[in-house]
Order: sequence, then C-alpha cells, then structure tokens
Amino acid sequence: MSGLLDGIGPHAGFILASYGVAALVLAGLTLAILRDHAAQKRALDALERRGAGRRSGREMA
Amino acid sequence: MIFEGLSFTLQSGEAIALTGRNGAGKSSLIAMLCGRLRPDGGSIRLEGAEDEADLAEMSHLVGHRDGLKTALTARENLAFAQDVLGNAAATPDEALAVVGLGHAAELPAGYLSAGQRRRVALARLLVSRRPYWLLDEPLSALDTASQAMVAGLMRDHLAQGGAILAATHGPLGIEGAREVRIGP
Amino acid sequence: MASLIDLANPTRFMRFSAALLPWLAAIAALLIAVGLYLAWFSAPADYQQGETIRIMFIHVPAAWLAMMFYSMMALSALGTLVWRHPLADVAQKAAAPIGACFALICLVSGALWGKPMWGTYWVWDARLTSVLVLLLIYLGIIALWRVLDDPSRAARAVAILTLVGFVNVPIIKFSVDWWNTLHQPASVLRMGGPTIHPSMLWPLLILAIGFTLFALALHMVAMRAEIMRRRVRTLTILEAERLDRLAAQGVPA
Amino acid sequence: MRRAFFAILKRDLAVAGRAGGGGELALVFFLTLVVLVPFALGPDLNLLSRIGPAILWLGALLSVLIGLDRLFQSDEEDGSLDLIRASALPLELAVLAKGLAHWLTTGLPLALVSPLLGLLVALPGEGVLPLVATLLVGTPALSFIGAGGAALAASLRRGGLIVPVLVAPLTVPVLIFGVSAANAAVGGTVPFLTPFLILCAISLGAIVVGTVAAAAALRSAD
Repeated sequence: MSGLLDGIGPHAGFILASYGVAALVLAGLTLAILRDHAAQKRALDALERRGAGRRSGREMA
Repeated sequence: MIFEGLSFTLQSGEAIALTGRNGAGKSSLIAMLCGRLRPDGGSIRLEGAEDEADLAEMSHLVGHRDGLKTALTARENLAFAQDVLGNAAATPDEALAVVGLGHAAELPAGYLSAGQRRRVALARLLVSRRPYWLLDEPLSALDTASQAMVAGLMRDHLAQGGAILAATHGPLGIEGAREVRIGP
Repeated sequence: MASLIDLANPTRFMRFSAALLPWLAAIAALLIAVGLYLAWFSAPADYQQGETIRIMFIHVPAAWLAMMFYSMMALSALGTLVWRHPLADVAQKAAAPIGACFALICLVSGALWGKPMWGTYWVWDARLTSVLVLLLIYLGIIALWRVLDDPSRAARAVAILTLVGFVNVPIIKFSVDWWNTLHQPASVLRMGGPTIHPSMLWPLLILAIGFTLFALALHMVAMRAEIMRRRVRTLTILEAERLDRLAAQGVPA
Repeated sequence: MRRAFFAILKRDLAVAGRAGGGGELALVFFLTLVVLVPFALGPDLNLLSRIGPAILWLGALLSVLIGLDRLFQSDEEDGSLDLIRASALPLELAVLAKGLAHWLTTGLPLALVSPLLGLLVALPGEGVLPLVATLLVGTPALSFIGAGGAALAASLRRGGLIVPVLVAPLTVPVLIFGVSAANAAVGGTVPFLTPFLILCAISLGAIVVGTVAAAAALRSAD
C-alpha cells in the first residue's frame, strides 16, 4: 500500500493540477450537455403541450 | 442619365404612387430622397421643418432588402431599429401584433418566410415615429390579407398628417393617392 | 407533413437511450471510482519519474478517447454519406465537443507531465503535436457546425470534412514523426517504456474503460439533446406557419 | 443618440456570439497559424523562443485582418446599413461602435489567449505580460485601420481578400512597434516603454483616422 500514503512527492502540484484540469473540463462538458438537454426538453414539452406536433399534423393533412 | 425634368411636391397627409416600368428610376429616386444618392441637377427641399434635420433622418425607408439580421429574433431586430431610428412609438411586440406576427416574436429572422420577413420590415414603420414614409414596392411578396393590413397602416399614417411616397406597379390600395409617373 | 414530426428512428433511439443511460452512467462512475482508487493507492511510484507517473492515468485514457471519438465521427460521416442513416449526423455533431475536450485534457495533462520531466510545459514531441493538430481539426469541425445553422444542409458538408480529416490523421502522424526525428532536439526523454508493470496496467485499463463508458453516456445525452433541438426547430417553424394561416383567416390565434 | 450607439454595439456582439456569427473563428485561426509555424521552422524551442513574439504578432495581425471584410459587407447585403445611415447618430459614431464590437470579439480574445499560445513557442515567463499588453494596445489599431478598408469594400461590394491586401501595408507601423516592444521585454537593448508608448500613440491615431475614413467611405457610397 505505497502510493499516496508515503507522500505525494515533490511534483504534487503538477499531479493535482492535471487531475484538477481533467475534472474541471469534464465537469464543464457534462454540465453544458445536461443543461442543453434540459433546455431542449423544456422547449419540446412546451411546444407539444401547445399541440404543435400531433394535432396540427392531422389538421393540416 | 436615369430620368430628368421630374418635379413634384408632397404635402403632409398626402400620398404619391410612383409608377414607371422596371429600371425607370423609381428606386434611384427613393435613394436620392433618403440621401443615399446625389442628384446631378435640381434639388430636394424640405420646407416648414423646425430644425434643419435632413430628409433622411425624418423618413422611414422600406426598400427591397428587409434590413433583418437572420441570427437575431424578430423582436430583437425591431428593438434594434427602434433604438437606431429614435423617437420610439409602438413596442416591437405591438408592432409585430399589428402585422399579424405576434406569435413569431422569439423566432430568429432566419426561420421566417419571405412574406413574414417583409411584414417584420414593415413593422419597423410602427416602432419609431417618422413623418415621411419612402416605400419601395411595399405590397410585393405579401398575400391579400397582408396587403389590406399595409393599406390600413398607410391610411392611419396619412390621417396623422404623415406623407408617403411609394414606388409600386399595381394599385396602392388607398384612395386619393396622386400618381407620379417616371419615364414612358 | 405529419410524418415529418414523429420520425420513426429517432423516437426508438430516444426510448432506447432513456433506458440504457442510468446503467451506463452508474457502471462508468463505479469503474472510474475503482480505477482512481487503485491508481492512487495501490500503484507504486515509478522508479524513474516518481509520483508524476500518476498523470499517465489521465493522459493516456484522454489520448485514447480523443482518437476513438474521432474514429466514431468518421464512422458517422460514412453513415451520413453512404447509408443515409438519419441519426448519423446527430451522432457526429454530438461527438465533436466531447472528443475535443478529451484532446484538450490530453494536451494539458501532457504539458503538466512534461514540466517536471523535461523542464518545459510544451515540447514539440511527435505524439503531443499530433494530438494538437487533431484538436485543431476538432475545432474546425465544431466551428463549421456553428456556422451552418440549417442541420440538413450542414450534415453532408461536415461529414465530408470529417472523412477528409480522418484520412489525414495517419498522414499527419507520420509526417510529424518524421519532422520530429529530423530535428531531434537533444532534451527529449522517451516517455514511458513499452512494458508497464501489471500494478500500473490494471488501474490504467479500468480507468480507460470507465472514462470510455462515461464519454459514451455523455455522447448519448448530447445526441438526445440534438434530436430534441431539431424537433423543436421543426415544430417552431410549423407552429409559426400554422398561427400565420390562422391569423390570415382572421381567426384569433 | 447614446441608445443608438449602444444598440449597434450590443447587436454586433450578439450576432458575433450567435451560432452562424463566426465570432470565435478569429481565435481558431490564430491558434492554427501559431501551430503551423513550428512545422516550418522545426521543433527546436531555442529558435522558436527567439522569434516567439514575432510569430504571435503576425498570427494576431492576420487573424484580425482576415475577418474584417464582413464588418460592413453583411450589413450592406441585408439592408441594415441603410437603417444605420437613416439614424440621427452620426456615421462616425456608428463606425466607432462597430469597430469596438469587432475589437471586443477578435482583438481582445486574441490578446487574452496569447499567453497560452506563448507556451507553444516557449515564450519566456517575463515576456508574457508585455506581449499581452502590446497586443491589447495594438489590435484596436488593426481593427480600425481595417474598418476603413472594410467600409471601402462594402461600398464597392467587393468583399473577400481585398481588405487584408488593402489594409496590410497600413498596419506595418503597428507590427514593427508591437513586435519590438514585445521583444524589448525579453531582452535586448531597447527599453520596453519606448516602442510601447509609440505603439499606443499609433493606436490612438489609427482609431480616429480609421473611423473618419470608414464613415467617409460609407457616406460616399453610391
């Protein structure tokens, strides 16, 4: 069980930085995609509640 | 030389239908009136205006191009026009409702059809108050219902003492419009 | 007109992805957690590079995913051009930002690894340079998607660009290697030998799989969002036209 | 009057930001240029660091000039330029608003990103801030000198590469003092402030001259 327990060594800053950046970029990406997904879902539900999809489809056909 | 020997006066509360075959110079005359083009001879005078603001700053121009940014929504385009042209009148939403596009306020202009875009351009006439309307074929690309609506707008404008000069091929749809013909 | 709205294929994908997503995310999270634990606690420090070897656990999966996602995009491009699969360009558009992010992570972690080892953040090492060029290709594709707003017209153009890019990646890799060896700067230390000690290999594999599943889950969510975005766009235009006709007939909308 | 100025500024920023606006293209082009140069010169960091400021400045200059021809051309094509001409706002102020919006979407981001790209050319630490300063001060000159060229291109309806070709010679002073200021910070005999202050003067001059020239070009459009 060596690894972290006996200290992280002189270059700790770089190691933490690389994990930090990776976490930051991935969190940002995930957040952006989830927010976009939610926004599109809200817009779609609003439109379909107003009957833009089904009802007007039959109305026009 | 596009045309010569043309002179007319336009009183407030009066409308002129500018007719002439294609290329007779209707658009050029309108460009001259709003200062985009300098006439070689003759002059354009504005009498009775309080300060010496020139004609361009007192007139609305609705030319062939609608002046809309496709990335911006209809409301944003009208809000921009209102800020740029000054002395605001109707709000963008009211103007869109008048031209029958109240529901399309948030729609990017790129999504709109040619007829809808034309009506947003005409809605610009309502968002800021300017006495003179220079319209280049205002009724083109519009269906009959919209043409009637535009005629109504012109009648209201004349009733409020405004003046209209509209280049057109067919009838303008408003009574008492004096015709000025360019060319044969 | 009615068929335009409830496209068969995307609807089936939406149901399929809705069911699969929770599982995919859960397994990915588990694998990443286990992998990180092993990487930090059980893997020994490298005799030569000391603790900095732990950056490899981020750097290598990121490089692998940057390449993998680009290959997925190339496959989708084929789907768009050859098999005309309706979801192919959706998959391609959704994959681009994810691939670009992993390329970015790979470069940044590479630079942070390079500082303690080579003394400078950036060195024009053949592999790092190739990933940098790959990132440029990614940014070009994302920029092209943003510039063309009409999805149907954009799909073919971007698919062609992706395939052209895909054909070029090996050529770029070869030329960069050659360019690198031609001007062999003295200070480059070969990074990481071919044989990796098993106790290093296991965390690396687990993390690689974990990140891959996580990326695929993200990709699926991004695809769902894109499908809904296109349906919203179609419905908005249809709705505007419908209300337009109602307004024209004088019926209050 | 002020409302019109900020309306033009806000609109241009919004259009550049929206999908299809291409606001971020200058940044990607800058990154591409800086990455391409070492492939020509070889990966030797000692060489690259000596000419780092020159590479970054040339990249920034070209990235600003390339996107300039659309500055007035797109407004001319969709008719919104007629709208701006009909405004009570003087054309000079309208050009100032558009030039400022252009700088905020190209020059400023380029300057802010340049430290990152400095890594690619092994720019020494003490050279980073001076480089960013020179870019921050120099790019407005590029935007406004370019605005003059862009207005000419829009009025003649000749977009494309005519603007960079027309404008590039006029940006030589900006390039010379920009690079020498950035180099002075890294070493050499010339103190940093001398070329830097001259660069500031050139920039201020260019903003005024470019604005007036662009307004004149737009006004005389037939």
